[in-house]
Amino acid sequence: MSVAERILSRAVNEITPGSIVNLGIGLPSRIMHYLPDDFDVQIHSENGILGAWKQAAPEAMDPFLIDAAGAYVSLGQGASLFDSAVSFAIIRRARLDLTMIGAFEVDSAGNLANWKIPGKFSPGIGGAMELAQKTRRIVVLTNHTDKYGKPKILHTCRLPLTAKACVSRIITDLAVIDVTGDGLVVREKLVDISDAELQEKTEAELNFATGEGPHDTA
Amino acid sequence: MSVAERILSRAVNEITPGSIVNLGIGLPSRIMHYLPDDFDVQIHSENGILGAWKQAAPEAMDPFLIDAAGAYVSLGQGASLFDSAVSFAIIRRARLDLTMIGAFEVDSAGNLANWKIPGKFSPGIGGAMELAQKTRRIVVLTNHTDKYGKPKILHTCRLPLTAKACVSRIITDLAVIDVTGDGLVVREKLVDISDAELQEKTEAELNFATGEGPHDTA
Amino acid sequence: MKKNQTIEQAIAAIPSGARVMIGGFGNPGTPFSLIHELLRQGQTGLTLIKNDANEAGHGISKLIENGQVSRLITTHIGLNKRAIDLMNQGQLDIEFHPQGILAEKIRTAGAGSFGFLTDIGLDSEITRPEDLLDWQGQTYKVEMALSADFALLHAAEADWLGNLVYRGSAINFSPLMAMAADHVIVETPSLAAPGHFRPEHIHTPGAFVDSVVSLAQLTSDYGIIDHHVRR
Amino acid sequence: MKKNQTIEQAIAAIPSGARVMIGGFGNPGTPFSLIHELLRQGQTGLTLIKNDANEAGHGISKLIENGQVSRLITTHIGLNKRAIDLMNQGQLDIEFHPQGILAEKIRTAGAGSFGFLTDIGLDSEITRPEDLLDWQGQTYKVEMALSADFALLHAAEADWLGNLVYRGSAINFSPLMAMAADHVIVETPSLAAPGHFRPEHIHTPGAFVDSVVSLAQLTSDYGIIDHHVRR
Repeated sequence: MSVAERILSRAVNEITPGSIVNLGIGLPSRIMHYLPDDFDVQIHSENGILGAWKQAAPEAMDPFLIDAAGAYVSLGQGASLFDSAVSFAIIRRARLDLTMIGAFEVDSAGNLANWKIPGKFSPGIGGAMELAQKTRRIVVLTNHTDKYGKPKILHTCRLPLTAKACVSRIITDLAVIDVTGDGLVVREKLVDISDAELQEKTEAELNFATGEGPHDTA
Repeated sequence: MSVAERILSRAVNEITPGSIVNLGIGLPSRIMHYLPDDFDVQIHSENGILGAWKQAAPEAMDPFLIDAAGAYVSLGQGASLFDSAVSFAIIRRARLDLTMIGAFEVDSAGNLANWKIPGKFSPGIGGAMELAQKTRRIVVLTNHTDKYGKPKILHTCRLPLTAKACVSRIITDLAVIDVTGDGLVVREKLVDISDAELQEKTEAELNFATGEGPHDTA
Repeated sequence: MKKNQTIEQAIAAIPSGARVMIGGFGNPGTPFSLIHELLRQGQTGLTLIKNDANEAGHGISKLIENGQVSRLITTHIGLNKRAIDLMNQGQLDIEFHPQGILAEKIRTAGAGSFGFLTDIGLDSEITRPEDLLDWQGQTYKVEMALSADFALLHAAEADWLGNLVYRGSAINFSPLMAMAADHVIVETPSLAAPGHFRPEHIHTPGAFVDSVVSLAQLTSDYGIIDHHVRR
Repeated sequence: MKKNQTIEQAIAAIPSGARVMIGGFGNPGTPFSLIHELLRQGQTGLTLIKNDANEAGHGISKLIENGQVSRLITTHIGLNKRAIDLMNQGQLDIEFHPQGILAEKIRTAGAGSFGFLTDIGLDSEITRPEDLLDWQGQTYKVEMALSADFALLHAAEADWLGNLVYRGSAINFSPLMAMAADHVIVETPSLAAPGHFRPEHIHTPGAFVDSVVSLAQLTSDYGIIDHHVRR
């Protein structure tokens, strides 16, 4: 199982039946393919879709119907289509139950940085700021460390923030970590790794939950 | 011909083919019935209709389709229906060519008062303020004097204003009067009345156009 | 997720003192059945937000006449002499706004914003000095967003997910109120399974709707008002 | 009133230096034919307002690459490396907004208002101190309305009066831009006589539209982008 597959396999469990969910561009958007075909969820896409679903069959692909990631999605039963102002009204009115989103950095206060690396990468913030600031629950999907092996879970983000104190949970290739009033709490490990090893790959201080298995206090 | 019929018969000529027109509650809303059935106009009604038309035939009346005056209108070919925010966006973006509206008072600067008589009548302003302030051309339809014979065309309005300097033309049962940079100019008389008699029924100073017949410089 | 509820359940969620938006411009869009249930359950001290007060003896006027309404935020009540009398007697507190400004205040809340800058009525008596803002060299009137605890709406058709389709001139304030209220209750005489509508035809996406009440039939309240028929 | 025009006539109304909104999120809604005619006529010094910059070699990227665009107001250009390079080289002035804020700025102009109060990005680096307003005890960011001289839009269907129906995810910014631009030009592959649409299904009422261009066919620009198909 690849690193991405490990994250996605775990992340898919975050989606509860009957919920409205936005899946960010990149890794999060691939979660859809881990859901059973008949799963009761409405995927919101910020370009104006509620009820986006898996890529359409080749003969059914519609060049006038993509999601925000550019995929030629199909529509679930009961889907609706609307303009960008209504789409972001849904976001800003906190009608989304969950957004899964990528990160450059995330920190122990739940701050998120995922849109800009000054001097290197600044293609615009798109819909990320409003999603991060206004969704009831934000789950970050990210590799635990960057390609140089440096921690992405920091004591305090150094890059420009997307939104402050917005993240509830971080799912990496190594662990599931909740942002709580008492700092970061490791809820699950997704690989065989000691507490000390996990802490070493993490700049922020980690607390290790005493109980076993998934448990969410965020 | 009644006083109302005289005003309406003249007022209907204000509607040019291809235009978008709002007809205020009361006398103005009755103008519709003076238009030929195939006339090329789109009647805007602020409750969310573009393309409202004459009262539906009894068997076609729809209790879910009224205009802002409460009439069970029919819809013209190419009519559209929309919410109140879009309806007033059409108004505030000055996409109406003409609004015909009633008045308690109108004055030589084109100020209009038609919504409130302090202590006597204040049922709310409805859509009048936005129509008056934002329509490209406002034509007031009114009896020349009130039921006590007192002038309604004043030097300066005394009632709370609906909008300032908004009126282009006043059509009364006696005359057609334009609001110009040089004050009020009488363009037509609708009855056999001398200049002096007309002035006597008007508080504001009237200028009498030298030419004959309809002529619009507003 | 099925949002169907009985009318009793749906209206029981509303406590006394709530701030309630009610769709409709005149009759079309007025959720007479939901209003009737609110009358029956008897919640009091309500603040209502509606374009108009319906006509005496009809729609929200029943709630007003029954003493359940302490405040009405509206644009025009000229067709309801009872409401005017209660206002003039000081028994009903009324706040008036220009119609498009009321719509826009509601829509602003619905968009998750807090206010907007306008020039409507800027130099009229409806504007107080404290409403004025000098900004970047211009003077604007600030109109604050208007939200509510509940919205009661009528849809011509709906599905279990809360997707709504309105008809005729019954659209008016309803899509805006669906966005602006925290808890949105919809009545419909035509409840369908998801998939019934073309996605482009849906006026209000189900994300904004919390509760859908299926009406077995429309009462005479919803019919033609005879005195508005021109003979 | 028939609003039909040839594509040459319609685009010839746009002078160099104009401020032009262009519909579309990625491909859907992008009016490729109107853009191509603007490329052919060669107006320069344009300010474009569009969600994204399309992809290199496509849509408005052609205008950018051809040097006709001096400024782009957008939300995200991550899929267009050419535009990013031109920005980084200082040859293209880009103003970024959060996506929903861009939509709302356009819609605010479209509603005839001048700005709105938001908390999006309030304490982020996108907010300058001079954008902040203390009002009634709260701090807001003021976002000013964004209007334009022209809007270029694609509609799936239209009628002579300018009533528009969009399809799929091609709605996006188009209804907002139709409201916000002084002169609205629409291309459509399906032009019908008035009466073709059910009045409740019309997304943009003809009141907002000035010019309708009938397309004999859709070029390959409008088709599936192969590298977006997941294998």
